[in-house]
Amino acid sequence: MIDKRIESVAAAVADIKDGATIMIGGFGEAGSPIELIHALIDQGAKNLTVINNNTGSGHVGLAALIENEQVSKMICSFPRTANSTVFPDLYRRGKIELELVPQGTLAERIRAGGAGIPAFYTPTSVNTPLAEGKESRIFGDRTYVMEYGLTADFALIKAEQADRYGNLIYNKTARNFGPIMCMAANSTIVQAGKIVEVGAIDPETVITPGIFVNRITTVSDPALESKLVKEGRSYP
Amino acid sequence: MIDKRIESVAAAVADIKDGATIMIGGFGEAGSPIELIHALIDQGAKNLTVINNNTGSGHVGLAALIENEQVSKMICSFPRTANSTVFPDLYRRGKIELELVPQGTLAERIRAGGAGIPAFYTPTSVNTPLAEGKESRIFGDRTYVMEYGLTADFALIKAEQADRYGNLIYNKTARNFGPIMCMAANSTIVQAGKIVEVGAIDPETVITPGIFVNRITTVSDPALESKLVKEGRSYP
Amino acid sequence: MNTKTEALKGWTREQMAQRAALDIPDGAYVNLGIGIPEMAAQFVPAGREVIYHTENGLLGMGPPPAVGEEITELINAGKKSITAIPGAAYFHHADSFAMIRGQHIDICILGAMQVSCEGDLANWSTGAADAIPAVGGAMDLVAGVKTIFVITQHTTKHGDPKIVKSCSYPLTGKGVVSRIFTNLAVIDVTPEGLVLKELAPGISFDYVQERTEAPLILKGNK
Amino acid sequence: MNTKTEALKGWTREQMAQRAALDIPDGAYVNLGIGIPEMAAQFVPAGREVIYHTENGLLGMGPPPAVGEEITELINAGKKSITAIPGAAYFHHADSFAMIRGQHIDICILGAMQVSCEGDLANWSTGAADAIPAVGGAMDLVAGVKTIFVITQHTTKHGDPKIVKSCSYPLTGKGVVSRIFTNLAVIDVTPEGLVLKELAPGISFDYVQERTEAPLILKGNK
Repeated sequence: MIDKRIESVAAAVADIKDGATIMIGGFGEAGSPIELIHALIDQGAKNLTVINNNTGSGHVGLAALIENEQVSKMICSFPRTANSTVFPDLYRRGKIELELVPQGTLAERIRAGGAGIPAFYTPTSVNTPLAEGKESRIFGDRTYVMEYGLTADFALIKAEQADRYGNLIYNKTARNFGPIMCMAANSTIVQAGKIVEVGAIDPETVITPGIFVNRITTVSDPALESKLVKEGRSYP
Repeated sequence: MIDKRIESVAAAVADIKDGATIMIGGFGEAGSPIELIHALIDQGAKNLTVINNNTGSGHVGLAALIENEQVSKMICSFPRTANSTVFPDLYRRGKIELELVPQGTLAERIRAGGAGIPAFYTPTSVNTPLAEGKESRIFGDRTYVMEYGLTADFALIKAEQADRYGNLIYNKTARNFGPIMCMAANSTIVQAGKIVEVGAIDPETVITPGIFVNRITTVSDPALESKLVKEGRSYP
Repeated sequence: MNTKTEALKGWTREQMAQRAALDIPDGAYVNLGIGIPEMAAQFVPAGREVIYHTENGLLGMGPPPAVGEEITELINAGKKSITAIPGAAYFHHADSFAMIRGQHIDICILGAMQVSCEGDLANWSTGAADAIPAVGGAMDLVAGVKTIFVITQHTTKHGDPKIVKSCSYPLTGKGVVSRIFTNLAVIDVTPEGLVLKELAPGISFDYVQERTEAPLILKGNK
Repeated sequence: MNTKTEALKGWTREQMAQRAALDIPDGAYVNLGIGIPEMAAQFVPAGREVIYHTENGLLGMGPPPAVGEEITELINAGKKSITAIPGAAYFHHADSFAMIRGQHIDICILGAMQVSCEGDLANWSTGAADAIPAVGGAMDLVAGVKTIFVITQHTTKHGDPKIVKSCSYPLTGKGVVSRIFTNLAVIDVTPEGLVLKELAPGISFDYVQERTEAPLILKGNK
């Protein structure tokens, strides 16, 4: 029987090892799997490479994981946002590495990784500092740079609903990086607001088919990052 | 006001010119826009390059378009199927060109075309005759071939429902090439079973966002290719 | 070489499919080719839950529908009417082949014209001058799916070996097959060569070797 | 060079957004950057229907919600609460940037640190040694969207020209900007150079030219 349900966020992240590459879903607060991230802080794996669009806010969620010095490298498009001080501080002190990737290139690299495409060409970043050191090539009358697919050992994803097969649906703009990260990670770990019976999600409306998901755990009332930040909360 | 509705299939295909490249949705009968294809036969444009997974069945739909000698080149993965005699006959007589592409490479090339990716690398077809003459390259410990994105002047697509913005949903496995062809064509022409009010399709369940669609026409009771073939029908 | 009736020796088509089905583990995501491979779905042992992928855009393919209940737009890669199980998902062709190319499908079972002792597979074209070439998704499947099984009669209708030293037909993929189920035997493709894993009832090692162009290694004997 | 108060001459921020909005045609698919650009949505002339794209996965972005009706997981690229109009569609990031890179979005309006007379845009980094580099979707937008407009104050807070011969800041894209809306003027980037298209009320050509590093061509004068 296929049953990807796991009893807790702690159990779901238990086998993440030091040095792992982890894709973390979310764009800002929307879609951020904050309970899974906090479980990873409790778990303590170090020297992680994290792929996320941002670097978190305040002192909770992704920012707290970074502040706890578990992350040695960030791959992201926008490492500073409102209330984001943790990453900038560590970066200025040379304590964390940054690979800056344009947002669309980041998304396409993740999709490529999940789709078995090792590399592709894109017009994004041509003639800018972010194309420096990259192979470029002309197709037609335009120059493109070559970018590599990205994969990860784990993905931490927040979904609205899941079934035991791992089929997922998301909530509004919380979908963002979720579907492509599920494809690109070796083990995809999902915190879902609700786990429903197999068959409850219409096959026409499934966004992430279960094949891309390995573990599902229920977090029925996830914390809101913005609320925690406003309250000045920190984790742990 | 955005209103992509067109009064008839004839009006929808009226401006397709000789020499155009046309993506035609469908995998076998499922998703085949048979009324739009028949309108294109009535319209008469010649010397077309057609991109479809197959070459049609019997003497209706895509097979009839080919039989009418409007197609000079097919780009497809599987040009022979049950009841497919038109293409094989013309091909053996040297009357039509064939670019044979593995099915997944065909799909990925279409998606790449729609996504602004001029070329990508894939492991498919390496060490086979279909890789001959293609650039190959090693990434990690594996060899890949370079494949180019595909775009088209027009796409002819069958959908289940549409709204005036062009948002689409499909029916079951009739979805197949529709969403990616809508992305890759300069003008996407859709025959929809039903045109619904804007807002009637849940934003979470839209499969093709309207931005990828240019014209929509209603065909509420589309012909079934398999039925026409069984009855020995031909078009025109 | 041999007569046509020889093909009837050993396992029947159903038994070949049944034997292959034994090697599909619980929880596997599986893509089945047209012909004998697709029959394997009927024989998966009780208690195992297997999810079938059809490359035209469905995960969770169910058995064929009852006569009269076919839905024209619910078909498989062989363009036959199918059903969808509860918990199924539809997706477009690029996503479907992302599953394949991205190594998300666990097992694919395919037919073969020829398999070489190094696991090369030829199953899409005889290379004949007047043939209409047609490849479909075969090359994508062998390049992307984690494990490739082949089910095939041991010899051609004319009695010629289909398991060969080197394929004479155009390849579908190089070094891709890991296990071969024929009417006579189950054979593993290993770095040492073809290892005979199992014989059909009443079939001897020598009988199989005579009908196999490449040398077979007897299990436990190497 | 000039005093800070000069920035208040000519059009206000709202008027700049309003002026830019006049150039958004009916039926356009539009992506608006953070700051003054996003204000343009309020000023699109009546009778035009425009669809707004936000790169974090929504086509059909509506106005901000009423206070207290914010939905945490419905935000725009600037991470502010938004609404979705009837007829909207959600999609994932790769699909969203396929819309951008695949040239499906008609117009993008962005802010600028510098724009060159050849349409080069710098709007993501000062290149300062201690700056935390952050690019977001800016490079994708300028590489992919059919038409790029810029809205910016004509000069920096210190009165330095932002419309320059050559950008000193790291580029976002080369030769990408087609029209510039400032507090002083509307300027087109053409193969012949920067063409002054329109002046804010009470502003003279010479006044604008003095505050522009690159030469301006007076419309009808070339």
